[in-house]
Amino acid sequence: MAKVLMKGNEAIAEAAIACGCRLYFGYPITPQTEVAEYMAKRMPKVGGLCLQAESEIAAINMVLGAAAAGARVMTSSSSPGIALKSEGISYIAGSDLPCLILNVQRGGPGLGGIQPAQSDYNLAVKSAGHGDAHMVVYAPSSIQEIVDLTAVAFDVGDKYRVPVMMLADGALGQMMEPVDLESLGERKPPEKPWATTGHGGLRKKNIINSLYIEPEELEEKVRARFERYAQIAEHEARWEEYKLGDAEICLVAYGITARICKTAVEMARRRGIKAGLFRPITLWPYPSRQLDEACRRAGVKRVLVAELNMGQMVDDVRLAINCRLPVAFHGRTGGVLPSPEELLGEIARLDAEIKEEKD
Amino acid sequence: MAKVLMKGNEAIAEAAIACGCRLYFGYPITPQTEVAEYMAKRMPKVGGLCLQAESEIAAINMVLGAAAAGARVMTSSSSPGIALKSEGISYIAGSDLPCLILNVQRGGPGLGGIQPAQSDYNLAVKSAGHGDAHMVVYAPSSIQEIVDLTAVAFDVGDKYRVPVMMLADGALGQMMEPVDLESLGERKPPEKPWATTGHGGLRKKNIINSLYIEPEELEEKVRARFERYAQIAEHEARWEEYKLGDAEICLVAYGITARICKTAVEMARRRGIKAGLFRPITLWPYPSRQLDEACRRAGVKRVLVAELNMGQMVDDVRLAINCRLPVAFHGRTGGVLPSPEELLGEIARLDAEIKEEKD
Amino acid sequence: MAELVFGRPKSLSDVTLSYCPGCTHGIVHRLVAEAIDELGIEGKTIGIAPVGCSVFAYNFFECDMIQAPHGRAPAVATGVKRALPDRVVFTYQGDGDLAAIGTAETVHAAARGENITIIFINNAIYGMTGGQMAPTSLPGQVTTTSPYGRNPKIQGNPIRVCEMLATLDGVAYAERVAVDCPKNVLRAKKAILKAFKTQIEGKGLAIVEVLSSCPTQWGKSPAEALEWIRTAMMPYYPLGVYVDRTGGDAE
Amino acid sequence: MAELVFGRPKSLSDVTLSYCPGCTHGIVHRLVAEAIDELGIEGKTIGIAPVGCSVFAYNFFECDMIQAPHGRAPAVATGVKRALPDRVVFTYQGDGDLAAIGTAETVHAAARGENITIIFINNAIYGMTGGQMAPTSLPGQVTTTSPYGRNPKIQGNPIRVCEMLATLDGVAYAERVAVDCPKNVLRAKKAILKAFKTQIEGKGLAIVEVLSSCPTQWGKSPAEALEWIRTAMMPYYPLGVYVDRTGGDAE
Amino acid sequence: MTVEILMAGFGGQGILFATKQIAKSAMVAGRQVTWIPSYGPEARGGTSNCSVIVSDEPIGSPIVTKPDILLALNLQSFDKFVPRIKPGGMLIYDSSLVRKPVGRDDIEAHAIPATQLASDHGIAGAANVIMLGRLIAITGLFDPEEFKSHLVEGIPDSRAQMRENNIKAFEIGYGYKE
Amino acid sequence: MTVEILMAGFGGQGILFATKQIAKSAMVAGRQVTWIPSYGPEARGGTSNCSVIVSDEPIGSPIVTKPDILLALNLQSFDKFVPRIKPGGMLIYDSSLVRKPVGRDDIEAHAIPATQLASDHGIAGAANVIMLGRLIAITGLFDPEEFKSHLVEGIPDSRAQMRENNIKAFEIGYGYKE
Amino acid sequence: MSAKTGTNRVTFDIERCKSCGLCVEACPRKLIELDTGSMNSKGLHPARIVDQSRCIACALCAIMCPDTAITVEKNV
Amino acid sequence: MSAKTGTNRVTFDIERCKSCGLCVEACPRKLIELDTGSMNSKGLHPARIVDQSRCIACALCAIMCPDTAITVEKNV
Ligand SMILES: Cc1ncc(C[n+]2csc(CCOP(=O)(O)OP(=O)(O)O)c2C)c(N)n1
Ligand SMILES: Cc1ncc(C[n+]2csc(CCOP(=O)(O)OP(=O)(O)O)c2C)c(N)n1
Ligand code: SF4
Ligand code: SF4
Ligand code: SF4
Ligand code: SF4
Ligand code: SF4
Ligand code: SF4
Ligand SMILES: [Mg+2]
Ligand SMILES: [Mg+2]
Repeated sequence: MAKVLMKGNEAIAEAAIACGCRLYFGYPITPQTEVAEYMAKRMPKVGGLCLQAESEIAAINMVLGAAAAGARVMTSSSSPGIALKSEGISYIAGSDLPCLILNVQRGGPGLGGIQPAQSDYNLAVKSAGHGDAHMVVYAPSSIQEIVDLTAVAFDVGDKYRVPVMMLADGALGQMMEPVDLESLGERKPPEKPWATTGHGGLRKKNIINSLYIEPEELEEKVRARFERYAQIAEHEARWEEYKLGDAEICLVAYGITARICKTAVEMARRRGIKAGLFRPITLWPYPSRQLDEACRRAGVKRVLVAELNMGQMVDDVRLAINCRLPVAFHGRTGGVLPSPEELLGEIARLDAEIKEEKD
Repeated sequence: MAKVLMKGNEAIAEAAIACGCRLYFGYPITPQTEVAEYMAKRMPKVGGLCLQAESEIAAINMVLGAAAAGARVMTSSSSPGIALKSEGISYIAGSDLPCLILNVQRGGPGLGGIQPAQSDYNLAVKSAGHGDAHMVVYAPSSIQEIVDLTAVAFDVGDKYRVPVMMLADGALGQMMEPVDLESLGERKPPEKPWATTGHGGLRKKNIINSLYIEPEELEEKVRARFERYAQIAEHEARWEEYKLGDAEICLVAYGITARICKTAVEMARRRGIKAGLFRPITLWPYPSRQLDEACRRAGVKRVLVAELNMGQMVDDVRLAINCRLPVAFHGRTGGVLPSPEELLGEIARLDAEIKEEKD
Repeated sequence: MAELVFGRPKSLSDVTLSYCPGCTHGIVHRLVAEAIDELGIEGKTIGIAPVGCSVFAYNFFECDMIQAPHGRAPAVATGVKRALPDRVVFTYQGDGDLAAIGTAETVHAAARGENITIIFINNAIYGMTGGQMAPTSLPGQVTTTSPYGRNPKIQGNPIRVCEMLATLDGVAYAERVAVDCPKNVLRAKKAILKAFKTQIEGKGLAIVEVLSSCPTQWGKSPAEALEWIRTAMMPYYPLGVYVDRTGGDAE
Repeated sequence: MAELVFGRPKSLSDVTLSYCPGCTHGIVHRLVAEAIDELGIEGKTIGIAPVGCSVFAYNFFECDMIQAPHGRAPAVATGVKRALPDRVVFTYQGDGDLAAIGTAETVHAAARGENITIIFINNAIYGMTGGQMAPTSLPGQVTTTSPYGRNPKIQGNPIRVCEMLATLDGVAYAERVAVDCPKNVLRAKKAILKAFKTQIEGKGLAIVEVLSSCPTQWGKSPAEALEWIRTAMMPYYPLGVYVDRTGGDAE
Repeated sequence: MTVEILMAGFGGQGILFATKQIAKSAMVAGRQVTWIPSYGPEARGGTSNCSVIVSDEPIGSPIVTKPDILLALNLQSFDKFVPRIKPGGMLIYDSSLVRKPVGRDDIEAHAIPATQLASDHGIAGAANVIMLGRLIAITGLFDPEEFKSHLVEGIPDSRAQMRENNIKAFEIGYGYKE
Repeated sequence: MTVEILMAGFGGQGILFATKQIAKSAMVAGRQVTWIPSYGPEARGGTSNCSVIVSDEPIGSPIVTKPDILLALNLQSFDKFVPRIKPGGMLIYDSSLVRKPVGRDDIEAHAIPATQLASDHGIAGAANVIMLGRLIAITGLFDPEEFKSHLVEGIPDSRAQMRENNIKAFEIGYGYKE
Repeated sequence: MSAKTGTNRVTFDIERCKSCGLCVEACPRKLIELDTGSMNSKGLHPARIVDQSRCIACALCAIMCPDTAITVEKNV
Repeated sequence: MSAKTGTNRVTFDIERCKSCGLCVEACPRKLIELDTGSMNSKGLHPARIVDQSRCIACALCAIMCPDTAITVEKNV
């Protein structure tokens, strides 16, 4: 179990290779270009290929082609590049193809900035392009978790034939932490009898397609896909609870922000404030039931959502708890990370509210 | 007040021209190609220009350029084309530019179908591309309303310097209804001293930009924009209430679906069921307070959301009423429209539930 | 004794093509199927259907098929070919698909010398969406989005795809053919066959541009439409081989 | 009496350029500013900044400026020019911006003969993002995404932009220049001036491709980098006029 | 009262023109009206259909799935849409192209050899307007004189022959005896 | 215990290498550690900085905004970051490039003319490692012998000179007396 | 579909034929016409050969048929 | 910045200079060097002219300066 120091951008690349991914298509964009650079070095050594596409759009469509051909394949980009991929993502979802898409988010809108952000939450979770479609969305909060979730992501994608997004941010992409890669072992993609690999005269032809010109047929396809989504919601939600046992204040945060929230929770606990953290690991499916249960179990009185955006996850939290509790929000944008101190300030304010109520 | 028969696709084009729009950039896609075709015929006659771009991406960026130059400008497309425009939309939002974007929705995901759909609700309302950004989103439900809202859309866009989306669907785009265009009169865009028109040595140079490399600066920009959004939410929400006065069952629907819901409400009323309809006309800002108040006022017991998708608006409705009431959903996808009869079936089921409770 | 002089190629599916009466998309489909048959590659071929009138091509060929987003067929083909280098991969694309929205994907597949075969249907119009101007519509041509005739000063000039791609080193073979008469159809057949052979021999990208008719959107009878290919299109789009870096042995 | 032989052009903003030491982006900026000054058009010029090292160009020219999405500057310029036909509109773009992600926008602005001026910085690399392969990177060139040298068999062949655009009728003027030595800088200046004049006279699209250095990402000293332009780039990218449909009077 | 009309046939039979005439007359009569064509690549197959709804109340969906009145101009349309006519509804069909029993007795069926009549009268291509004449005659939906005046409205003087043909066709249909 | 270290200087001064050595040693010592560089076009301006956090608890944000320890290798970094050092924190700076009073008396400041020392000893470019030596000497963060062994780990035999230079530089810094 | 002894044979797949007339144009001997007297299930008048005996089995008709509706057999 | 009578004058904007050395290479008379003895606020050694009197005001240095840090005046 030798650990190595690795950047998030490199760790996901190496993890993907360990998962049997032998094709990477991408286009440079800060703060995730190291993924392509790492792949460019490593892939030829494992008999794989890293191809720099002419654009994000070309890259996602190369992914579509490779996925149709049955390969484990990934691409990565950052916010504006992900927006460009959205038509392609919708096609991949509509063609029932699995693949891994990494978004190392930066500040927006527009060209925005290049520092860490979480302002593509809605883009990832609510609308994977046009039409009724979803990606499974993972939000790791450490380099080790990036590695571990990469394996999960490929497996879940293949199992349900859906695109999967790893939603990271500039900090996770750029930072190094000790990471254990060996635990992944060597993984193999499953058989994909539906893939367009050439029928070889051995089977009927396969078609990968998202066009259904008859409304009834398209509706049936969509409904069948949503049944799969329901299975995913049932079985694949992931989350972490931290010091929630007796918490009156429940922080909800994911990714890099969740780490800072943990520090803030520690600080609050040291001050005698009963704070805890609920960290959704899958953002879609959202661990709604689990959040609700955790809050009920602990008797939470206030919820505090923290994100690197203007509050995109707040609605999901309110819905999860059925609007039962007041939900406060603390967000920073543009690449600014909140300090644990400022979060502690928010926690203290909520604590005072609770105390007042008790009086 | 002579009325003429016009397709939705033609009516919005003619209305835009009446509003002083002299530039249209687009790319063909069913079911909205008539917009470009109409513009191609009409624009040269009013000294304007209709340019068929090489792609949706080029079109939205031509819009960006023309908007930066101070012009009233519009583009139109249908679902996959709108997904392709999403990076550009985010840039337009991030550069504080006004423009009109028409989405005549069709079924998705992927190539999907070409028949009416409302499955880009989230794309329009939740994530206008990457980053924290919004469009004002109008959902007309008749050809006359398309015309009237076009004028509102240009004015609101210019006033707040935001992109505006007209969210229609294949049925609204293709159908003809009698429409009064004369009431619009001749409208002129306002002065735009911020536009990049060449400084002429008369003022400091203008810059249109969305890049702020310092996180604090970007954060400030985003916050300032969200203050404008708050103003929009305060002043620009639109909605219609139909027979809600004493309703126990409140249907919530927009666009073409709202029309069918009205028929269903009529049928229900004839059966003695107290049903009414709340029709959001702006989907962003969502008329949440208004919906909540309408439900409270009437003593609504059940809410029924109907859409041409898998339930994308349901969350906004639940949030609007603070999860106070059960919200049922009836959706059709792929281009299938619900019949008033099937909606009536849902209404009757809810009515039975209410009766049971009363017993 | 009767000998079959002309029959249906096996790789062409036994269904009615969705094209309008007299649309030469159908001829090109048959030629592609014949080439696949003659090379005996149906089982190792993967075709990419575009968005355009030929969007349903996935129903018309008996090999495995993928339906690509509008304009992105060369990128999709790249993904397939890089995943399965020993398979034969072709795209079948219209002029809007290949030369408008898909310009970047086309140029870069060509620049990469992507080892695929592109069948490019130049009918100077957007057939599928109802007759809008294509990047290859001729100056003066009336379409629904150039109702007063394409004005090069406003709408620009048609793109000559073979000529443009000929400037790129990755292109192994580029020929422009037409399907306006039996002689040219037979030449087109030869070109398509060669384009597949070029790929099989690993020479790089091969593209066959086919001047094809769209009687419906041109507002002409099928026979008039063939005449228009000859009289209006060919002068602007000369037939011939624009690139041949195959060294002849792919002939 | 002292006469000013060389000073700062007025259209160049009084700020420090954000480029690396010795990066010739700076020279080209100055040339553009000189051209604007000499033609007296600062007040009627609108410049479009790309995404690339020159993304901050909106801070470097004194005319009105727009920052465009990566690759889309020609489309943005089209929007501006169609809205304000009597203004002078130019884009300033890198090779990733113009010849990779922006290929379609470039080709179609050229095909339309869009009456704009494009200044195209070919430095055979993605400078801004840290030295990845560009569509113009040379065969064998080591970049962070071609760490074993660009292999045309895998990563494809460089695109010669002037040659490619020369096949399009809408291009009025296309010249490739370099800024590796004073003589070539002066020639580049002439070309840029002519590219603006071409627009002012309404002749169509004018593009000047400038072979430019990126000492930082090439891993060379500024002087070595100029040498590399001469010895490595010029053989692949010959300098010269590729199109001149201005009729000479734009000279 | 609401009348839902579906007209269906081949692409070139003037379905859109004919149904627009109904819509225009309804508009001028101050009634609510919607008109929507089928759209999409099926048009490539050569069939085309169009929905018109005329009503005194606001109209919900403009798409007619169960017509009160079906105007069928070819066999495919006949086969596809006759089963969808509302019980008690009405069918008018071109009996020169459809030679087949109606097969339903819960609807009112009217045959008219419109295409034949048109070519007999030297106005080939006007079968659509002949069908309109028949429709107005049977249903009394609109005043025939007003309807005729809308029919020629907007046709320029230079095409006087076309006006005449339209009027002629309408009258053939209007006066037809089964 | 948590130590937040920020090292800052010019692009070419080996900031990334030096800070990675700290991170590696922390990892081997079984401690929690994060490392993150500044990134983006500011690098074009020539400045570069890197955050390392070493802790016994899970680490929150990896970005050091208020360092416990600042290693400043040029004037700009000195000017920019000295005010951000936590009260009671520590500054180590290259006094051959920064000739300026520290201006704070609530921090512990250590000057070392690292660049000068490096060139004096014929190991120009090793100022970064000299700074590391000084850091370890002052703080005792890691065992110096172990640190040295990590310092040369992974340098191939073919570049034995480089190993030697690193060790030499470390020792110069470690043994430096103010 | 077996060939009649003594003559070449051109067969039309009536259901596939779209009545486009391209075969009519293509036949060097002008042997093909659209059969206005008959109609396929799509209501189209399919092509037919007027005089089978004069056919030289050159297959030009088939080569131009966009719907591969024509089979040509040569008597040998 | 007025010209000294009798000689041409090349002036360097020290703060703009990035010490790239392109002017050093460009000067046909080799009159320019990077001043390792001085440093601008960015810590860079700016270029300077070694012997002003030999300058022919050809401006080649300025033409190659990417940062427009050089002004050239000719004595006339
Ligand atoms: C992203 C996107 N944009 C636009 C369309 C609409 N569309 C479908 S086919 C087509 C053009 C077809 O023209 P062409 O490629 O020339 O093929 P043809 O029909 O002429 O064979 C367009 C614009 C689409 N489906 N997707
Ligand atoms: C949609 C999108 N994709 C990628 C990027 C990242 N990006 C920024 S600049 C650049 C390339 C710059 O290279 P080039 O155009 O050659 O300009 P240079 O820096 O070399 O002058 C890239 C890929 C982006 N900002 N937006
Ligand atoms: S529209 Fe044109 S290209 Fe399309 S099938 Fe019909 S004739 Fe062929
Ligand atoms: S990275 Fe290269 S192109 Fe960019 S500023 Fe530096 S030297 Fe110039
Ligand atoms: S085979 Fe030749 S001769 Fe016979 S019908 Fe066909 S075209 Fe005519
Ligand atoms: S060419 Fe084919 S489809 Fe056309 S008429 Fe002849 S047989 Fe029929
Ligand atoms: S002007 Fe000429 S001679 Fe004088 S310093 Fe500059 S390059 Fe040298
Ligand atoms: S060329 Fe300019 S920036 Fe470079 S050293 Fe000379 S004066 Fe300084
Ligand atoms: Mg076409
Ligand atoms: Mg570059």
